[in-house]
Amino acid sequence: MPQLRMTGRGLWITALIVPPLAFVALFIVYPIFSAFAYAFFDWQGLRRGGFVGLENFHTVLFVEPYRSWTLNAFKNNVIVFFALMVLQNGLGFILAYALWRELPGARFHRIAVFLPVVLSTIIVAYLFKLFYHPLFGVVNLSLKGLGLGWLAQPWLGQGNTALWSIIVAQAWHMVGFPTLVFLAGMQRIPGEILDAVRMETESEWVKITKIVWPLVAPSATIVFTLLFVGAFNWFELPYIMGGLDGSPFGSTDVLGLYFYRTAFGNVSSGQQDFGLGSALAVLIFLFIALIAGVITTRLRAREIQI
Amino acid sequence: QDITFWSWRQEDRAAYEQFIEAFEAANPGINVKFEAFEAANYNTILSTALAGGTGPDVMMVRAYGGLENVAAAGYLEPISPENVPALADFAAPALAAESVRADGKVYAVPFASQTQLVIYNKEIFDANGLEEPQSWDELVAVSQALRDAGIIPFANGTATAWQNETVTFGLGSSLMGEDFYDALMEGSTDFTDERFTGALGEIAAVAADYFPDGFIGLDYPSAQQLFASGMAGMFIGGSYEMATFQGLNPDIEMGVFAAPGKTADDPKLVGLYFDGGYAANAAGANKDAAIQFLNYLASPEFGQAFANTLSNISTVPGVSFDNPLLAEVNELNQSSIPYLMLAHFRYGEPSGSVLIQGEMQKLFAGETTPEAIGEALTTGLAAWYEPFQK
Amino acid sequence: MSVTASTSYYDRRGLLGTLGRDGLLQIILIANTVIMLAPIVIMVFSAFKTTPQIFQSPFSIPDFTHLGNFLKIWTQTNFLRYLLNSFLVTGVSMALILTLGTMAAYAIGRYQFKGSTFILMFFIAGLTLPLKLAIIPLFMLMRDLSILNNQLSLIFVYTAMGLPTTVFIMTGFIRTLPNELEDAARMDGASEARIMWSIMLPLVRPAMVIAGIQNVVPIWNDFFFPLVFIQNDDLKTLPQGLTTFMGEYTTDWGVLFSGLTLSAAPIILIYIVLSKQFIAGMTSGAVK
Amino acid sequence: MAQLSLRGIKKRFRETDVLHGIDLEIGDREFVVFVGPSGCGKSTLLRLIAGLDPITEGEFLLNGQRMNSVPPSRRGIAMVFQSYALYPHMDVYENMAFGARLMGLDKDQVEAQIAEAARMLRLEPLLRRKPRELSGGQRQRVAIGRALVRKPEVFLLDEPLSNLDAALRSDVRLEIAKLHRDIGGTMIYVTHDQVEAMTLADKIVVMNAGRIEQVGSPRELYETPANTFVATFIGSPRMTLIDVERQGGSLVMPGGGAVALDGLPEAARLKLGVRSDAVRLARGADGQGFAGQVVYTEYLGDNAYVYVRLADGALLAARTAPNDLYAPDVQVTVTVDPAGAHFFSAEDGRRLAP
Amino acid sequence: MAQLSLRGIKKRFRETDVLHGIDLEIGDREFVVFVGPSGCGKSTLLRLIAGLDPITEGEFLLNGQRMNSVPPSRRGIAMVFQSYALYPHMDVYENMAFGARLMGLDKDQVEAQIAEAARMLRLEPLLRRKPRELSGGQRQRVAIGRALVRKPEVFLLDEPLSNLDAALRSDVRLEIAKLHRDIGGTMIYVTHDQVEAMTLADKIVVMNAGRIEQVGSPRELYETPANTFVATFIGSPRMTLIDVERQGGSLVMPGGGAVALDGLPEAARLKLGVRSDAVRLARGADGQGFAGQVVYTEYLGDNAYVYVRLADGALLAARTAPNDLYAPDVQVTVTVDPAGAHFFSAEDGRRLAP
Ligand SMILES: Nc1ncnc2c1ncn2[C@@H]1O[C@H](COP(=O)(O)OP(=O)(O)OP(=O)(O)O)[C@@H](O)[C@H]1O
Ligand SMILES: Nc1ncnc2c1ncn2[C@@H]1O[C@H](COP(=O)(O)OP(=O)(O)OP(=O)(O)O)[C@@H](O)[C@H]1O
Ligand SMILES: [Mg+2]
Ligand SMILES: [Mg+2]
Repeated sequence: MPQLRMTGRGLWITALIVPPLAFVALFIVYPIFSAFAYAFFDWQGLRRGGFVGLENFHTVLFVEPYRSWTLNAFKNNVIVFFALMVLQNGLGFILAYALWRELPGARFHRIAVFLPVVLSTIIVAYLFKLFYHPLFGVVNLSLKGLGLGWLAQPWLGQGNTALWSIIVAQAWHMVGFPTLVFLAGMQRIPGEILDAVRMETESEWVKITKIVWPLVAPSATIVFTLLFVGAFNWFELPYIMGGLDGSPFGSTDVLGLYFYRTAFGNVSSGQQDFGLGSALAVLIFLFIALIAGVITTRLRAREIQI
Repeated sequence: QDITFWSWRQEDRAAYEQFIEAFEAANPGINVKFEAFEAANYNTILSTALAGGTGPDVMMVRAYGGLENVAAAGYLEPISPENVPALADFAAPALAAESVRADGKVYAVPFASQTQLVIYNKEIFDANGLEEPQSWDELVAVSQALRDAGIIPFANGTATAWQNETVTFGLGSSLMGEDFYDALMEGSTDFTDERFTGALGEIAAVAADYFPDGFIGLDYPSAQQLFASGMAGMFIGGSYEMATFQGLNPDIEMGVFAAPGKTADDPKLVGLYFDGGYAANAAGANKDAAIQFLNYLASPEFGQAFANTLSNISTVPGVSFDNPLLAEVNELNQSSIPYLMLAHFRYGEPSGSVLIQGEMQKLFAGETTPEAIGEALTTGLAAWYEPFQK
Repeated sequence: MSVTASTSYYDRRGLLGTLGRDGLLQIILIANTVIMLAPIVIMVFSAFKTTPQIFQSPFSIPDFTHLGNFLKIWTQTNFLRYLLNSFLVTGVSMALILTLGTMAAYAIGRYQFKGSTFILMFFIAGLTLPLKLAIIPLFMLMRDLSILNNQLSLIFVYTAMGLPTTVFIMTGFIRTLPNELEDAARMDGASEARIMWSIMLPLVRPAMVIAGIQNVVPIWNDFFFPLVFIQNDDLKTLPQGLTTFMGEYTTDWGVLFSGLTLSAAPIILIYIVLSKQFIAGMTSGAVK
Repeated sequence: MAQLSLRGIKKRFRETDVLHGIDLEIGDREFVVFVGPSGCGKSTLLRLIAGLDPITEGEFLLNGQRMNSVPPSRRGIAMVFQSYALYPHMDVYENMAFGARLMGLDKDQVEAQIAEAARMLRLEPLLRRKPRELSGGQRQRVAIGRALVRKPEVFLLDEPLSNLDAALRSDVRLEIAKLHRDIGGTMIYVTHDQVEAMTLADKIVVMNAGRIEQVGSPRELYETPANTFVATFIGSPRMTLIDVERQGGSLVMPGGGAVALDGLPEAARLKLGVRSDAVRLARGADGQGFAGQVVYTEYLGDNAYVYVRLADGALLAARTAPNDLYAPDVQVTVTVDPAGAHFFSAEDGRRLAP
Repeated sequence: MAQLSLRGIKKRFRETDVLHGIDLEIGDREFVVFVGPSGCGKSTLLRLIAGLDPITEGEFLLNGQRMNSVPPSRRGIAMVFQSYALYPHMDVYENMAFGARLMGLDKDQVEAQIAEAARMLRLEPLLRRKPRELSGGQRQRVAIGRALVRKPEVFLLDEPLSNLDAALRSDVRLEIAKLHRDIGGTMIYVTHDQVEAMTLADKIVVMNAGRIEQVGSPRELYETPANTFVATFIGSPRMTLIDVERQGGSLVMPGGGAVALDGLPEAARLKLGVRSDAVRLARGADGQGFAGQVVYTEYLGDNAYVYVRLADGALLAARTAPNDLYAPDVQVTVTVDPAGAHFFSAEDGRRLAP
């Protein structure tokens, strides 16, 4: 806790900050750090053994097969992050820009674009699983209908398409969020600034790159950070669509699944090991916190007060 | 006394409530509260509750490695013929499945065995004049005939990871043969064995030709649906599927057979394993009542009701099977090898199941060879399975 | 600068050369909307179909009088009870999240005091923690607080989970509010609390809406924590109640979809009803 | 060369009509100033000319070509906005360079033009600051500079000086006048400031509630306002209007005296308008003229104005020498310089020919 | 009763010093106007008085009590901000009611005061509008209204009229003057507008670059400016400064003629300051006086100003009758009215006693 002089102002700030801080401390930080402590013990299933220092970390990072599993899951997370950055945020920006123009029907489009966001991941996962169904899925049926039958794929069954299929589902689900955040950012740009640009150029490209984009950067900070954190904590969608193992053969495995499976076991194939699971969780946490911290501070630095 | 009873069999809620009613009637003063949880998260919930000291009095636990996870931590009350007399009559492999290897103690009353075999649609077979195949060639011929008739031969898909294991051993047990199993257990061979890898090759070939288009992207419920709706002729799976199929399509007429070996002379083997058991919480408040309940769960009348209502092969000795299909499965069980990975290779990480599920997916997708799988399994398991550590 | 003005200032119908570009944007929007809505429509349609129908004709318009799937859910589960519980838990959690989150964000965003960066970092760190891992310590904590099998356990966890994002989003936003408003209110004699409540909070509504949506959906849909914390059927929330129920129907896609439809319906309906306010709230941040 | 014609321009925002049909010709190199009360539609009209808002009805021609659907950047028009509209993420230099670069000027040209504008507007020390680091006045100057560097044909300025201090304002005003002479572009200028309007304009357009009340040179507007609106709007202090009745060659304020004037119009009842410089005050309530009472005196250095409450309640401003101050409540007699008397219809406020 | 003393007030923002030591006494019921170039620190000083920013150094006393650490709301001070600072989510009525309610007034009182302020500022039809639905001028009026309703002891106004049109501005100016008389509070007023400063102020404070240049009544500043800064800052058009040499009783502009004046100060070289109303022009280059050439003429209706370029390059403004206009480039001779001549040191610009 910082040193606060207990003046009226200090008291007021304290009163504001302590209850939320207490909640987070009690219900997140304390339990998580208790769980992190597991990482330093040897576990046999649910039984805690002796203190083993960093051995669990060593195991998940350097001992086969964990090493390849860790690397594979991490690689997939990186793919997911960059893919979503383009698909979700890129598309979100374009959609926001289109919505911002207040073309006829914009109100309806705005509602529609955000609708999937309010759906649960379970629904989205089931829906897309059905869509990707190799026999009856609408994706393959549509392709066949268009005479592109040779493009039909067992989307979720192939190593090279499964992850991307899930990423597309994720982008569909969440694209509304960056869209509206960007839209809000765009609408906070004073109208006269836009007028000023229009006096100087008609080029949408210049307008977007030189004015709109820099001015919505504050929104972008939020979107980027949340996406980063979300991408590396990704769990529900691959869990339902690919299974806890990251089926097929680990091509949809991500750190979230991997850590959960390691800690709690997979009913149909694996064992429980809290030690290794926690070690993974600690590593994931450190990684995310570090990068998210960097993103936030770097991006925040170039925020602009309009 | 109130005791709680946790299960992952949400679909069996009604049946269990019936069993409990019977128990409560016979044991006034004990109330059993049944709670069913989503199977996929049951592990997590149970572990959490046990670690938190508020676990249920009686619970369903997995067998083999899954049991050890829980039992080794001391959460389960050991049982023996002393407190559960009926246990004395149970088959040894069933009890072994619910024991911890280190202390040899039994921790749960095994409730069912499951058999991995081939289920087929009798109507379709009859309509096309097909018989249960006796050799691998006949299996292929039957499949081809179905396919020619516009019917999907096998309904199975392998997008759901654990289905790969089911397909492998449901279809391959006879190909691998008892010799291989014995040799493996002795430690005189490993998974690079020709008998094993050869079987994988045959399985992959059949899958490529006779599984649905894009089967590697087909998930488990869809596969079930294909079979239940009569669009496919056969389904490689466990005996537990039959109830589901019946539920999905009450009119379906099913038959079962053990997948054949190379020739008609090879013994036809099914893959057999014990599903799980009922255990009592070592820290439970009402341990007496819990043990009493376990006694009921080990009793022949429960076993019979269990078999009748849930269409499962109860492990309680002396249960008879009215359902002809069940009786047939029970018959097939007489010639079996254990469901390999679950029974023997789930005691460490990476487990045999993890490995074979992933590797078979690769094989089906054409990204590996049977020999490479043998290699991968052997070296992978060597991480903790001593006989493989050269 | 006013928002309404800014949007209409940007209205350029009738100007040459815009038709093409606007047309392209319009096509993008329409395509996107179709893509956004189709899956939802299919879900609703499927809820009225039998499983074979779903498999054979996923796009066809169903017979809307076929209510068998819904009936199954309605009669075999405590649907209304679950729904009420979900409303209760989500509502209370959201109220707490927004209240506490705004408090913290306001303190961090509006006042300069030692340690504010650290506190922000503390919250942001909370954003990145994989709380599923902490399920066992959390469970023990709930046990020690005697709120296992009590919806408070859910409310507390959800609140704590929602705070980091909320603080994160709101702090950034609160910092951009003009200082002069605060000055003006201070001159008017408003106390710090009053300034926050009457002047600043109405202006941070857009951020609150963003933070709210960001949190309400996962909370409404979560079934992991209730699964572990709640065993009493009367206390279960909708997703938990339904997943438990649907566990018995893994292969009955019809029932599955009607379950999904039912659990999604309340939030979709609320969203559609409130979408005007929601979108207005989210995008009406402009202050001169 | 830039000649603008507005023909029957109307503007409607959703349901509100803001402009009700504006007809206006603006010649090449003319300096036109729009004045009018707040909210009368000056900015709106400017925006229509700029092309920032679509014209609801009517035509806007630039050099004879219909401009209604030409985008703003291709009209050769630059604009300075009322609220600066600087790009907050660019420093002063970049703000000014942005438009110039987009015009395809090369780096040196851009730099030279910015240097010139910066010198003119005393922005040199601020070139590397961001808008938020500038005072209101400094921002306004940057906004002017930004338009300057583009050297447009038509120059629209929406109250460009409203945030400058008096000294700087008159300097910049002179600079703008000079700029107009130098680059010779057509300028359209919106202001609230009388002095700006009078001194800069070749032609002043007086607007009221979405209509043009009068167009003319500063002198025309000052000397022959078309109606009471223009009469009271132009000139400071504002013209006093007195309701009078004509009795022969005299104008009688009921209960407040009378003045004799030549060349009265026909009407029996009319409004007499007098500016502060057409009024003579005499202490005491004796002579011929309107009786009144001094309310207070404003000292302006080179002038002073005495405000007199007449019998009918009107407040009359009279210019006096700065050392000829009247104490409050003194009784005075007001006479009117015939050359400075304006007559308006009592009904509709139109100017009546004398 | 409100008496303010500023003692050695300094203000530093991080590394920049904005105010360098301000000493100022403001009496009860006084109307003080701060003027000065943009960025000189007027708003900053106002904010220190309001208590919105902490004073870096020095003391601010209100009625003899040290106020440095009293919160703004307990100083009995109201403020109108340069950028309005209206509460965007409240309508006009609520904006005005907010402060009044916080003062504990009951509903009727609040309503009555708002009604009064609204009438005074012509806001009645706008009471239910949100700030974003108002024009710039309307917003400014609401901001004034909001301060008005609180009837504070000290009233701070930061350029409250800068967005009003001329007609409305003079009305509101009169209202503010009236308001000051009525409620009798102390008023501190920042403006760029000469007229506002001259007409409203009991006392004008001229600031420059964070320092006070002169404090005095409008007449004092106009008639006896303490230095060239004040001399040129106050008065419009601005005073012309001419570098001259004294030769006996004459002031000689090198190469540009000479004028004879009485009561010259001792210095051999000095700056002669003349305002437009102390200058007489004669056509042709004949007589006694400075020679010059007309640059252009500004017509203002009741006055006209002729700008003359003198031999040393200075631009001199001369007031003439509106119908006595000079064409550009005409040669003229400039003479100076002795009563209107100001003398300043050639070195530091201070006023030299005649
Ligand atoms: N986008 C808009 N939607 C609706 N009404 C508008 C819009 N823009 C302006 N108005 C209205 O049109 C009228 C004219 O506005 P405009 O900005 O042109 O006034 P103005 O003469 O420039 O006033 P000011 O001198 O205060 O700047 C005002 O009543 C204003 O409320
Ligand atoms: N928060 C701040 N941080 C740094 N410098 C500041 C800050 N506020 C004001 N300044 C600087 O202090 C100086 C005085 O600013 P102030 O706003 O008081 O000027 P002003 O006299 O009111 O000008 P104007 O007439 O343009 O409003 C300016 O140079 C300005 O850039
Ligand atoms: Mg305007
Ligand atoms: Mg200022």
